[in-house]
Amino acid sequence: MTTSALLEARGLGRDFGGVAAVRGLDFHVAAGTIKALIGPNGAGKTTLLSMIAGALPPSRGRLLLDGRLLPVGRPHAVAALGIARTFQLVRPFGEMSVLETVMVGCHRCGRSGWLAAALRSGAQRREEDALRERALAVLARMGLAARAADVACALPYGEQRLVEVARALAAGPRLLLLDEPGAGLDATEHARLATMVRAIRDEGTTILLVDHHMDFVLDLADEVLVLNYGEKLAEDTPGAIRRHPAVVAAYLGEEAA
Amino acid sequence: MGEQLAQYLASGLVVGGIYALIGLGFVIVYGVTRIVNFAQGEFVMLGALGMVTLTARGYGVGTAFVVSLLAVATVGALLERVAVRPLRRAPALAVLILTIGASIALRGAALLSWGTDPLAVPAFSAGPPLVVGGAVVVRQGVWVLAVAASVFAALWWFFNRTYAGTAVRACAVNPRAASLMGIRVDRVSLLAWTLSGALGATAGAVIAPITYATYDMGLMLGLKGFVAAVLGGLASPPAAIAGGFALGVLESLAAGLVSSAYKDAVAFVVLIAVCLAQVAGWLPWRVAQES
Amino acid sequence: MAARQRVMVLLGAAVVLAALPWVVHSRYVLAALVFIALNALAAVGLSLVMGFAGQVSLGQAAFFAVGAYVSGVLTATYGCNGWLAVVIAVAAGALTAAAIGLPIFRLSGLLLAMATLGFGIIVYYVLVNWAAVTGGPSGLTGVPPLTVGAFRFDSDARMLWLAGGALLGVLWLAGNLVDSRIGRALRAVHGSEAAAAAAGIDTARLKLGVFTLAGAITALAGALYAHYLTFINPSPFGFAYSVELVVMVVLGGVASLWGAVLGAAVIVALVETLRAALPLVSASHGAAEYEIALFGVILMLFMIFLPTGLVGLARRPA
Amino acid sequence: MHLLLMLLIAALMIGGAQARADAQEPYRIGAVFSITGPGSSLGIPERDTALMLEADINARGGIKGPDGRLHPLKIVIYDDASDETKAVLAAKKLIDEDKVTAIVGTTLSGTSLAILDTVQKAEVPLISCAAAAKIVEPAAERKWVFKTPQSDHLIVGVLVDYLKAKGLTRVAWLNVDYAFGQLGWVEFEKAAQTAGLSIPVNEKFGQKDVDMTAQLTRVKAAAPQAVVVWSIPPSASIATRNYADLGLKMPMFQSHGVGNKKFVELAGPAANGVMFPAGKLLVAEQLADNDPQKAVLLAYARDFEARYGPRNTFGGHAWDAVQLAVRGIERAGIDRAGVRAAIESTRNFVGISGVFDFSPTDHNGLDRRAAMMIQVVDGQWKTAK
Repeated sequence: MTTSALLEARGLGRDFGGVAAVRGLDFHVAAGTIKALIGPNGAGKTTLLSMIAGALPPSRGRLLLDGRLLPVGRPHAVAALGIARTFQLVRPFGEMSVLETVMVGCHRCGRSGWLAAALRSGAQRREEDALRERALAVLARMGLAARAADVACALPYGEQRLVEVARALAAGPRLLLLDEPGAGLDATEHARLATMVRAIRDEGTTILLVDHHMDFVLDLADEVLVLNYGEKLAEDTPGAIRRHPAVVAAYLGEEAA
Repeated sequence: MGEQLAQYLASGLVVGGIYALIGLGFVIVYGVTRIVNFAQGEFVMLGALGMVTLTARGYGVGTAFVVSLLAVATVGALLERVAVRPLRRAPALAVLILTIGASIALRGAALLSWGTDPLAVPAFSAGPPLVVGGAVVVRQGVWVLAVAASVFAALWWFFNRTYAGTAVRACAVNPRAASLMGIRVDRVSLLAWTLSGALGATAGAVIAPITYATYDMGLMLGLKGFVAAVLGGLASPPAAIAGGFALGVLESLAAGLVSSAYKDAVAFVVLIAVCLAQVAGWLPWRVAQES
Repeated sequence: MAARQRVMVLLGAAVVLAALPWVVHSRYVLAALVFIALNALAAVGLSLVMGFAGQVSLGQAAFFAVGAYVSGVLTATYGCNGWLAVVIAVAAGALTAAAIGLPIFRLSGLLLAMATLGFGIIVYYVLVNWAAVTGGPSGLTGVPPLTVGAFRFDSDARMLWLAGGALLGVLWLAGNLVDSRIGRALRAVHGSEAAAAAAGIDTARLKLGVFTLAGAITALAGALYAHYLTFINPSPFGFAYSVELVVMVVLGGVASLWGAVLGAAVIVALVETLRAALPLVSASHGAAEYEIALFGVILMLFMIFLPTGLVGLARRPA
Repeated sequence: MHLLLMLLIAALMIGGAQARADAQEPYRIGAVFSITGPGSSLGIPERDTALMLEADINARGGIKGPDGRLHPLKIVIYDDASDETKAVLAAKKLIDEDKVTAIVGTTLSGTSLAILDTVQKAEVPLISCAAAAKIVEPAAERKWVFKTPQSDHLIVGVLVDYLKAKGLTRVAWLNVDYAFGQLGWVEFEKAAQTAGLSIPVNEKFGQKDVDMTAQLTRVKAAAPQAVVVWSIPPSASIATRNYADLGLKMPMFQSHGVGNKKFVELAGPAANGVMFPAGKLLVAEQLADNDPQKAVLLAYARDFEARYGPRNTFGGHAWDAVQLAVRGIERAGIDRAGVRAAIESTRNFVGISGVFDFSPTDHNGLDRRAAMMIQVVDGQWKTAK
């Protein structure tokens, strides 16, 4: 495992109308690892993810990718640097098919412009084919190959979540942000997801993951960051977190009870 | 020059009072339902034409006013029940198109009932115009301002001193929280539409003696009222009133001091400017967006 | 629709279009079809904005006017070559859309709709008041018809070839676009802006791009209109026409290019049928009196009962 | 989609076929009027007049054609809703579906200019009821187009002559910001320069404006000797009342656009004293008995008022247009070129707008005698002194 930080947060903070959702947060995500982010409701997990993804400008502090500042409030520019995310609530693209949804995920892999698209130039058609193949490969990996032609928003909820992951993965990100990917999945689906996430990491993609499901998280993550009321409560390996008194008191204890 | 300025100011305030009344209708519906009611101007038209018909039948101004106000308020309520309610979960733009449809339908209905000729309504009180500080103000202009002032006062009382008014305000701030607190949001929406119908009718009734009444008067007045409301941030009744007067005076000054050729464009330049200033964050207030 | 299927349909339509003047001799029917084609062009532009950028433009008539006036003034006043003038007009439509879109597409939803409305009305006032160039409210006469060598597009049948051909061409290009990476991105933006942005799509630029494209297509329709009528004045380009275009798009089905064509056809046919039928019913009312109320009611009914438009009706499983 | 297109064409064809189904051999005249939209206050009396003439002519047995037989008259009237594209479609429908021999209308200058190309190419005589001179000028290029209302330069000329004769040389001007007002301003500016009048202020207002006080305040500050307002009701009436309310005392002049009772009705007592140039119809009763138009005017006014209410000059434009078409048909039948030639050679036709003398270079056929100054006195029209 390498120890160089891919993502780094320094003094990160975000207020909503005077109330701090995240404050003074310092942490880093090492390249090629899975970092899990846990904490009770309202701890600021999704706020943090949105800031990293560029959807929400931080009120204070800085975010660095490979030591360079991330663009603020421009999610597409962040995506261009190789950060992909999924959403807590599934966001299907209207009536789009699963294949097309995943092809949107690799939007940035294409180059062709408006004119080429309108005229269906040869280069554009070849690129289209390449995108389709790439999307199909991702779907096959996620076990969704049979669903390619289906309308995404008509799938069962669990599969919609997987489509969401596939869409993010199709971009070939360096850093993948997963916001509660396991929510609403049953035990077998959970296991499948865990295997998949590990495989993604092993291929070199760094992962930052938010989830509520403790066993799932502690089993999967290389490192865990615990948030409480927007502040870092603990940051350690899963094994250490299980024994961390403050975490046990504030969070695990609650869960256990 | 001083006398001219006073005149521009006086005429601007009278016209501004009209815009303010119409703008208030927009704000009340928008505040509660986040819908821009394109048919607001048609309420004004119906109020004015209602006055025409009733006064022509020999009713007094007071009776005619009350009857046409009630009738148009009913139209507002019907519109909410029949058309707006089925779309309460639809995107804001779908509802905007719906209200555009409603405004065209009402205009068409008015055309079929009243024809295309402009129609006259007697002034509330006869007599020569008044001269205030060198500016000439027609008596009906004084009525416009007086009615506007009473409406503002009544609305203030309603919003701050009655349960129903407080409910409307609560819904405007946060519909979900309001419904959790036991406020029937659908009833408040009905109330808002009824109220905006009444406000439109009031505006139409007081201005008809000045502008005459035609089936197609609603569009321009509605748009100007909307600009007034946007100028005030679309969410606050007092700000919309201020916006109305500001727009009226601005138009009058533009016609008087700059050029009458582009007078009507002023409102729309203001509209775009306010929208852009809002995006750039140059405004001390925000236009409330769909939440 | 797959690319090949689309080409077949369009080729079929082109054959019908080419043969039409030998089947239909009435200049009235041909002219109605020309107006359908011109309206359909503008409606296709608007349907891209509404269906694929998810925004309503209430000022689309302004781009029609820009196209008509740029091409009309260049040819009638400055003697410019007709086709060059049309190209400049289309570029002017695109530039105007980009220039106005750059600031106002940072607005969302209702504010954007109202800002486009304001823009449309301002353009109308400019046409009326800038009389030195536009001819003011009484208009501009003497716009020449377009020509290719000795062949003049000056009859209804020939104009139908031109306008219909332009429509089919635009449908082909727009259809390709919708099926492409860019089109997918557009549909994604309409579905969920946040998710699209997270996939690396520059949503603001894309929306601006669609608006610009729509401006160009609508300006093309306007330019062809000017060379067809040989006379232009501001009154057809008012707010009412912007609303009429919205009605066409909604009627046909918002996110469908063919729906926009269908909407334009239905509206023109409806108005003409009404005009033919009404004198049989009532001598004292003009057809347009019913037309206004009818438009409003249609718009309301469609929004309440059939928000997907006529195309949606056809697609709905039985 | 093809099916839909076919259905559509079929629907349009049926619309046309219906109109063709008449058994007899009537003479067909087409009419396009603005029965709705901004031009409706003009278009409605035009439509009424056309219907009245059709009924009257058929009551007399119809039109006696060059074949010596009586043919019923059928006037096919379409509404263009004051809209250019609708006017074009209506004109084409009249020409190809209804097979009319000539077209009367349209009501507005914009719609008339829009259908010029259509009638010229189809070679169908058009007799416009709209004001703009450029509809028929230059006559050599407008072979198939005639018009009956007095052109703006004629009307404005009468006004300017009057102003000059009364020694009113500093004149303020306001006009409504659409075609009618703009054309008036163009002509007035020209005529004023020739006549040596100065125009210290010229202002515009919108037809939907609710208050013209600001513009009139500028006028007041300029202290002209007279004011001209070029518009139609309701804005003309609002301006008139604002004028009185501001206490402006110089004489106020308006256009022939206020030549209907609506203006007086809306403006009330403020209209008193307003003077405007217009055709003689409004003051038919006060004309000298030897006036060539008096009998025709009185008859039309009597017939119109018996059926539709107070007379106005707009209906008169349609009367002239229909009569010219009928006279052409009497001489040439359904031969469109013959009808055109017959109209062009019409001399000394006593109509409502004036006595027409058409020629290959003049497709309006009127001169200054066709208009006069009229004043509102106690709500009534009087010949201005």
